[in-house]
Amino acid sequence: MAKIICNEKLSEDMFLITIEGDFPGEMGQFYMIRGWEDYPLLSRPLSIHEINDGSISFIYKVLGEGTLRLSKLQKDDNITLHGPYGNGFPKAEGRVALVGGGMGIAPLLYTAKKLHKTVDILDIYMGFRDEALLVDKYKQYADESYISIGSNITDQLDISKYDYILTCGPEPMIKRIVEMKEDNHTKIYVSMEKHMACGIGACLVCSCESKNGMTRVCKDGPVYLGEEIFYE
Amino acid sequence: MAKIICNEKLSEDMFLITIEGDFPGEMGQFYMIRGWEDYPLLSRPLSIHEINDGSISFIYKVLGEGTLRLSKLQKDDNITLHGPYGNGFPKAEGRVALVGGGMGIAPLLYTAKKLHKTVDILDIYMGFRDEALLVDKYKQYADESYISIGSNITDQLDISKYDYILTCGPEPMIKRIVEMKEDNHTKIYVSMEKHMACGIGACLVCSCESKNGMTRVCKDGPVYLGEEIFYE
Amino acid sequence: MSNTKVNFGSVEFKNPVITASGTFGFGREYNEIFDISSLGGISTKGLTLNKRKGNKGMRVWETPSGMMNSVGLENPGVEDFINKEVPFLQDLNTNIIANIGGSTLDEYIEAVERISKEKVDMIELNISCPNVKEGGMAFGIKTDTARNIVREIRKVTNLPLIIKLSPNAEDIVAIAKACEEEGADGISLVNTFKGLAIDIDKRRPVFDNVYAGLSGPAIKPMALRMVNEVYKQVSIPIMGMGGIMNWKDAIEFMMAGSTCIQVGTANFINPKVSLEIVKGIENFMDRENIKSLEEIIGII
Amino acid sequence: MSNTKVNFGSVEFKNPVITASGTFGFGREYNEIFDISSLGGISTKGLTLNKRKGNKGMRVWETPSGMMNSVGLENPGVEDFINKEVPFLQDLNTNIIANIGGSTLDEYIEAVERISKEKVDMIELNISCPNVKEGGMAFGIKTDTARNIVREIRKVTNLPLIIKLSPNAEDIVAIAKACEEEGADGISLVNTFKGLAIDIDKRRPVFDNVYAGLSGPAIKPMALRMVNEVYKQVSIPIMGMGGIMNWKDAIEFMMAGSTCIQVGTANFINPKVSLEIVKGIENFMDRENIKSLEEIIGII
Ligand SMILES: Cc1cc2nc3c(=O)[nH]c(=O)nc-3n(C[C@H](O)[C@H](O)[C@H](O)COP(=O)(O)OP(=O)(O)OC[C@H]3O[C@@H](n4cnc5c(N)ncnc54)[C@H](O)[C@@H]3O)c2cc1C
Ligand SMILES: Cc1cc2nc3c(=O)[nH]c(=O)nc-3n(C[C@H](O)[C@H](O)[C@H](O)COP(=O)(O)OP(=O)(O)OC[C@H]3O[C@@H](n4cnc5c(N)ncnc54)[C@H](O)[C@@H]3O)c2cc1C
Ligand SMILES: Cc1cc2nc3c(=O)[nH]c(=O)nc-3n(C[C@H](O)[C@H](O)[C@H](O)COP(=O)(O)O)c2cc1C
Ligand SMILES: Cc1cc2nc3c(=O)[nH]c(=O)nc-3n(C[C@H](O)[C@H](O)[C@H](O)COP(=O)(O)O)c2cc1C
Ligand code: FES
Ligand code: FES
Repeated sequence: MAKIICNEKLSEDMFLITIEGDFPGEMGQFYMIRGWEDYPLLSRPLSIHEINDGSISFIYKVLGEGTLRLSKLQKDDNITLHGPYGNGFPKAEGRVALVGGGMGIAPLLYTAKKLHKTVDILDIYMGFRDEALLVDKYKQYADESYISIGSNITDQLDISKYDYILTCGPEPMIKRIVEMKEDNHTKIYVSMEKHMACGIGACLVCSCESKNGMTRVCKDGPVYLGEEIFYE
Repeated sequence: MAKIICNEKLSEDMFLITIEGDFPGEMGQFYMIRGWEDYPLLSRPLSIHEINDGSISFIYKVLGEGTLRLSKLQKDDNITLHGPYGNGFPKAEGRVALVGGGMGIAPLLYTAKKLHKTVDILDIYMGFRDEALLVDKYKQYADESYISIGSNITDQLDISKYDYILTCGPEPMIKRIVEMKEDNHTKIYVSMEKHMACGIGACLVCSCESKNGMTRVCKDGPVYLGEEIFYE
Repeated sequence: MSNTKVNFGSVEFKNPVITASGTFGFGREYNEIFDISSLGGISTKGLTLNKRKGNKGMRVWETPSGMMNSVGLENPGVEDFINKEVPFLQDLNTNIIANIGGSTLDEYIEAVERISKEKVDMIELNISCPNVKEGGMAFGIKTDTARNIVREIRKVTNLPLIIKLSPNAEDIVAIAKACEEEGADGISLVNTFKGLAIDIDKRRPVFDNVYAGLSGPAIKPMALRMVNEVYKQVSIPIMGMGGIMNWKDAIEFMMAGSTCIQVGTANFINPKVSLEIVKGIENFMDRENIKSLEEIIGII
Repeated sequence: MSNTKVNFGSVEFKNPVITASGTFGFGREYNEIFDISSLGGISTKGLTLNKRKGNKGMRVWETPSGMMNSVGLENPGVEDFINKEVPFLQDLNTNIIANIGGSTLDEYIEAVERISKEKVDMIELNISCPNVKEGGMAFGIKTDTARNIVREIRKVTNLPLIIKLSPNAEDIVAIAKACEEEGADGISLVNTFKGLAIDIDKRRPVFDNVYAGLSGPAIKPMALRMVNEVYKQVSIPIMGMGGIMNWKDAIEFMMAGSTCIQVGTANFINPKVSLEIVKGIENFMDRENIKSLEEIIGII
């Protein structure tokens, strides 16, 4: 159990929650979170948004019962975190673009923070439906940043400019990026979303078929090479 | 839905919760309360402790999941109340004693407030296990008040002094009082406790057998003439 | 505004929302809280030929997202019901379903004969109460026993007859088919699931009767599945229930194959919930441009 | 300190806490979180003769105090299990229970024959998986079918054999008795309850397979009742499960008649819960001055 430092409303339905403690974690990993004892039953997976000395934070969108209950928590309330889980993004090199759509921007802040000093170029693309959020926080780590509101962020993306693309967001967005790929020099890594129960690779409810056979999104993923995945 | 004005800790496990609104209610009636949406499933019966202009209050002891959740609510949080339910205490006259044991003192404050101006004598007896609580609040309405901590409050009670005894508390205490009765001039009214579901007399889970046949504690009670009840 | 009317066999319901037996008394208490004539129907507390006191000891126990009850068919008996409750119920503008239980075939028959002389809209034969020893549920476990009681009851009543099935039945689809074959006009399901709770400090069961009936949201997935299994195999209409807490749950039951739905435990959580479910269904129909609920019944 | 040892037939368990099949993989993942050798035992993910990919579409859905799964026996097959997992498992200091599923009798037999050559401590025959069409559960519904498979399996293995029953069985007591008569060494119950969930916006079932298996606290009252019913009628020991979330639930199952208990869904909520249940049982024994768990098994 850990204590909440703050739980800030960013927009109508988005929140930034910061929790006290020295939590480990790599970029693109996630935690299974519950801000309640018994109900709802399952914990909710949230990607690491940022880790600082003595705190970890997540951003989340209120969708159903679980995120609604999260949104009601206040400073000093207790919360339970299990993790970090998942493989996380690879240590990209050279020219790198991070592309996030909607809540898919969540893991990209920590990723940017980890990568911006070691890569040659770090560009950040962020697509929002209604309202741009947290843009300044991301800009500090970006060489260039691109924003779209209501349209496809992928329209602004020329993947041939990059050695690595790390992306997270709705499946149609991911799919568009993967389909842009023509030659082999750009490595596209995608972070996938599946409903989860255990989060650690034991229950197989998050399994899906990849080109290398069955894979557990929580343990073998959530990050995959874009071409490994069968999109829907 | 109503708003919480305050939810004050009175002792290790007792709380006083005050809720905004003009709620109706007679002495000895109760409300079905839930300070949550879905879980736990059932609402919790709590006796009216006090009604003032624009507010109602209850005192409760933290026992299980429901009262624990109640205890975590804060000012301005929402809470749902259905009621008032039950018959309540009768309009006693003459020399009256209110006898409460443990949480059984809860309904006696509002009862005292309602009765003290119209009866000849109003004495209040309060039995506590570890620690006396709220005593001054009760004293304002009492001619005499008697307190016991750790021993039987009934030891101090001479029922022949009274025309009416209104009592609420653990069944053994109630039973002792009812058994004190020798002549017929003292009317003893007891408030009973049963697990409830609907609270309004429809489901029959709170039924028990009385000397007048089956009775629904939530609707026909919770207050009965002491001699009507079969004690355990 | 949308038309929520449904035909359950020959009986028209102004909307598909009915309050479930044993959770709504005879309507009087809830009628003090809202106008219960706005409901599609009311299923009465389970009636038996003679008055019953019900079970001793603890009668309710809360479980995760559920509750167990061991009321044991406490009721005033059919005669008292007819004298004291029917006049009140007949004045309401809603369908009245008399829920009938019993311990022996003869008791069932006599109770049904008696009630059939009255102006109630339907009989719901409860062969599924888990809370009475040697009674109720015993008839609802094995297909042959169920078939037999439906056959005999069908002979003595011309009222529309629905049979309330037990989720504890050995083969709920086979029982439903047997009911259909014996001339039942509809099926209602499910009654409560038989469960156990133990007081570990006292080292004994919570209920004097040991087992008791589980209801509420906990049972919804199973109840919904049973409704769908039965829907696929019988042609008479279904009243589905089990853990319906809101209009979304009600729509799920209709999509699984229920023509009407019944609301039980939810009444305890919010006494006006059945009314809110009617409203929710109306709004859903408007939003989705549904002209008649027939369009969605059994659609999955 | 209290002695939590129990004898399950001829097999000794250092404590009665076992992790349930399909919720604990082959132990590797949880072993990174705590030393799983401190458990009484581990039941492996359900194994079939050949590798299986499991079901397509959504595999998990949350319900009130429960979850539905439609994994559909995704597993590497017995041979791969023997090569890759058994060596790891044998090095642990806990009992290993190989959970075996299948679609045909022959498939079951071959899988059991193969596994019986290995050093596992027990076989748990899963005749109750609701998530594989024409398989698993079909064997666990009717008593005669169950009897037949147990008879055939008993012929091909000398390992202690427990049969995992389905709560969807027509008559769970009759099936348990048949298992006993055919020489099973124990019974485990319950597997998941068959349920349905509907996406009302899409107007279709959430799961490709339509029905899926419900587990978690929602099912506890029913699971506990079934354990108790079986306990009263059979003499072979029982492993009870279904919604056990903490040590109190575990004690309830033991008082209802379980010699060992299995922890499933709870592992997802708190990965160390099985360890905490062992500790909770120890503390309970100390407080209540219980020398051996035999004192409370089936005490109600
Ligand atoms: C690896 C991973 C990382 C994620 N990171 C974030 C993040 O940083 N910020 C954020 O806002 N969201 C994130 N999500 C999605 C987030 O987990 C869901 O939005 C959340 O679980 C919804 O819970 P709920 O109770 O509000 O919704 P409900 O619909 O009530 O949830 C019911 C069940 O479905 C599951 N569920 C519902 N929607 C999703 C979904 N989109 N993905 C996975 N499970 C779902 C829930 O976990 C729960 O078990 C992530 C998902 C995954 C798999
Ligand atoms: C008419 C009436 C008036 C009451 N007034 C008060 C009051 O003013 N202050 C107060 O502290 N308590 C009062 N109680 C008792 C109070 O309702 C219970 O303490 C409370 O419901 C316990 O809930 P829980 O979730 O903490 O306990 P849990 O044990 O988790 O509750 C589980 C279930 O059992 C029921 N339950 C548990 N204990 C009792 C009990 N003693 N009586 C009835 N139901 C119980 C709960 O309502 C719930 O349905 C009253 C009870 C009744 C019947
Ligand atoms: C307290 C209580 C009493 C009940 N009494 C009866 C009854 O007398 N006859 C009957 O057919 N069903 C009875 N039931 C079952 C309900 O009608 C309904 O079938 C069951 O509760 C499932 O629906 P729910 O989950 O919406 O409550 C009773 C249920 C409860 C909770
Ligand atoms: C995701 C999941 C997968 C399961 N897979 C299997 C399996 O492969 N074999 C089996 O016998 N039971 C399987 N089960 C059933 C559990 O072992 C257990 O019987 C059931 O979940 C009830 O216990 P619980 O409520 O503690 O989870 C599975 C359960 C879940 C939740
Ligand atoms: S969530 Fe359990 S294996 Fe991925
Ligand atoms: S609680 Fe329902 S009748 Fe009393």
